[in-house]
Amino acid sequence: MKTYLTQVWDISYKDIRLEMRTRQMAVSVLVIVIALMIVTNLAIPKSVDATFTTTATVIWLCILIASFMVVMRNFVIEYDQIGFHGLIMCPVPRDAIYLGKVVSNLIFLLVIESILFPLSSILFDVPLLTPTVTAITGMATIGIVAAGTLFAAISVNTKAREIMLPVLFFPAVIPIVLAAVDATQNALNPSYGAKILEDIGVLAALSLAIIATSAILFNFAVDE
Amino acid sequence: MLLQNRIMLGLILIAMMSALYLIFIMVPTDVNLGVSQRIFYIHVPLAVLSLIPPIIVFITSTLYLVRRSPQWDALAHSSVEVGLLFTTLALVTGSIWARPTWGVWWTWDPVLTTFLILWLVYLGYLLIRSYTVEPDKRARFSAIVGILGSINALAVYLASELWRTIHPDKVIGPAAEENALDPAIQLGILVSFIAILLLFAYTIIFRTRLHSAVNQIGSLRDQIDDLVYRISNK
Amino acid sequence: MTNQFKYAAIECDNVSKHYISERALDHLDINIKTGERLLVIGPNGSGKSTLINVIGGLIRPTKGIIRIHGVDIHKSSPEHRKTIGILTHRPFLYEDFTGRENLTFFGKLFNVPNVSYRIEEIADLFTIGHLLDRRVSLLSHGNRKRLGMARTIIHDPNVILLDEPDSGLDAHSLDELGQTLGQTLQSKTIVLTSHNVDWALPLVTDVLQLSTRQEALKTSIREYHSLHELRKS
Amino acid sequence: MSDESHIEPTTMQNSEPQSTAKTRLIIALTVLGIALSYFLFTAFQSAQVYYYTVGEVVTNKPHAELVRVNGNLVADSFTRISGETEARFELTDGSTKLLMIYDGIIPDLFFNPHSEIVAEGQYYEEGTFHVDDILVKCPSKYTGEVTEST
Repeated sequence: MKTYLTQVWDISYKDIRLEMRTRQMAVSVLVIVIALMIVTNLAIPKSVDATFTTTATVIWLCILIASFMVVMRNFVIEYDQIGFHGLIMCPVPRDAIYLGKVVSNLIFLLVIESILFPLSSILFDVPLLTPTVTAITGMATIGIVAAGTLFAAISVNTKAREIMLPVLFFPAVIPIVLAAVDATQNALNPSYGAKILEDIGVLAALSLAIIATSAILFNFAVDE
Repeated sequence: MLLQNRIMLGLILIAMMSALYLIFIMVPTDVNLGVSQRIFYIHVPLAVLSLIPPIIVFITSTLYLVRRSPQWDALAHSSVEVGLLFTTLALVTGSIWARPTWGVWWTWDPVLTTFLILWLVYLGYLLIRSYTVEPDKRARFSAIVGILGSINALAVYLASELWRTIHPDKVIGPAAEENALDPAIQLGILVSFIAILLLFAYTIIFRTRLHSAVNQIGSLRDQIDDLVYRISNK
Repeated sequence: MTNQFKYAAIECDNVSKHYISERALDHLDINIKTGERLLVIGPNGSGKSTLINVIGGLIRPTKGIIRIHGVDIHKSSPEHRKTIGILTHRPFLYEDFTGRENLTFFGKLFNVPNVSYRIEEIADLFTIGHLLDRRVSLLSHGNRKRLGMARTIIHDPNVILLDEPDSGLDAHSLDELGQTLGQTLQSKTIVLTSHNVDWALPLVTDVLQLSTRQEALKTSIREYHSLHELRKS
Repeated sequence: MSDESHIEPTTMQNSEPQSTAKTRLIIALTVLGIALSYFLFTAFQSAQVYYYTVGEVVTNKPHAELVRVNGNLVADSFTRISGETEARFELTDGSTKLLMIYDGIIPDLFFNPHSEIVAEGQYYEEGTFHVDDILVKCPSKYTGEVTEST
């Protein structure tokens, strides 16, 4: 068990070190996300009534795009530099490779979110940095990343990786993104109260279900 | 095999004709919904049968990953193709019916939303097949997509069963009220359901045979290559 | 005794690998004993690289079974891979990492005790100590190959599979590599492909000749030489 | 130099490691089971509400959000000043009534006494509901029309 977790961490730590070396992904994702924020902020008419809805929608749209770029980038580097076979030759279970990738992707996204949320708090003038919103974001991000990592592993190995990933990834995460938008909106609404814990529970259950299924299926995705 | 095909096709033709007769001539016009309600006889069987391919895909894809035998892949593939056809038709007929009854072409009701997601998943499944060249890899990848996609279909079922929706309460099946349906309407829906069920089964069987035949041609070609090889080596 | 001596080091049992338009390996049966060093030769397209990849478990054969020390490579646990070191056309190195970082990463995954010491040791072996702290993307093809060799044997595997380890190396490095293979790795089981037969022949005990028609002929080095002379005369 | 004489015994019969792979599979399936049953449990309990009843809207007074409300048209409550498009009508769930204000096209089945109406819009403090969109829920009883039946 301990070796297993060490292997998972070794793989994630390697991804993080690689990204710190080049910072290509961080920069490109931030540029796109900020551009998206500017467009949506200016394009959506300001209405007091719908602030919470708009904010929640825009934030999750940004996270969805960002997670797409992150999972893709992380596997493209792996595939182009090491090849699909590079990690298979190591004495590491395949689901450890999967979980390692999930952890590094998750860390990348949490970093991006930690920039995105204060920024949107300012731009939308909505207090986003609350414990409930943080919990919701964490739970939903796990599920999105878990699905994205599996689909990226598949897409990167097909003829048209850049169109295959969105086609598989976006429909698969619609339920969890919708649940996340809903929960975020509810969390911003003070009158919603303690029912928010149930929303967080549903998100956590969805994420766990996705991560468990994907970990099993990943063994077949890289089975060359 | 040819005879079987003909019998099957004949049966479908008879069922379809009688369904059409019932729908347009026998069955009375609905008191509330008017003529537009007649699309119900097509829409409901299509929508109900759209829920079957995900079940087949889930089982056959899992079996494929465990056993690695190409028949399961062929069956999963044809179920998705037929599923895509039926989901598309269910969405189109539903939309046509929604306009006069609900007053809109489309609404973001959970059932409609999840059907749309299911439709997208089917497209993704067929796309990944066309973008993966190696037969073994193609089968594995699409099995993975198929399994995750059918879990999405479970959400379709949950949505229609558990969440309050704009779709009417069930009129047939265990939860139906007594006498919810006029007898003529009951006959109409029954015949039309049988006709569409036969069509459904036939298309799945037909497509599976086709895919298996393609696989067989591949392995036959391999064997011929083998023979040519041996002969030319001598 | 352990499996290592009870079973052949590598056993290919009726192995075929067909790609869509071509067949790379066809009904191949070979046995490689522990300590045997096998040179695989043949023209392009005779399936040399495929053989290395299939034995290393990176490609699943269309038919047949590969056993390493008696265990089916596709049914064994990941632990079993610790006995195998493989170098393919791609060196399996991260371009943005230095050599040392690459070796440390793979050393950790292979659970090598005292990785940093092992890296120094292996850098000496391939005289790449001065390159260890440079990014891989800045290294020449030959130096990448040497680093790839170091990565291949960092976990001290018993079965070493090398696909053209000599390509892109200059005469001096060739000599060094030859020495390493011939002396340091003497007790290991090695399968090696090469176009440079003159360089490789003195290093091996057996030769496997593959043809474009996927015929395979395995001979000991002595038999190979006598066959060769026969053909010359 | 590499310690070439050291040969690790390779006791890699797959019994032990295979079982850990099986353990991980069991763990994953258990997690999946627990997560799904929790999900089902909450779905049964409440889950998403596609629309509220008239009573729920009047008591909860949902402020500043787009909601859907479901009810039957109160007979003869529909009024429209001639020459204007704005219509007013009342919906009821049997006990409570709610005044709706709507500017738009009325679907065919709107006035059918069997129809349930779903209105999407916003509730305002003064007790009116400003409708953006009207949906008519199809009746769940299908019966032949006596006059037209053959």
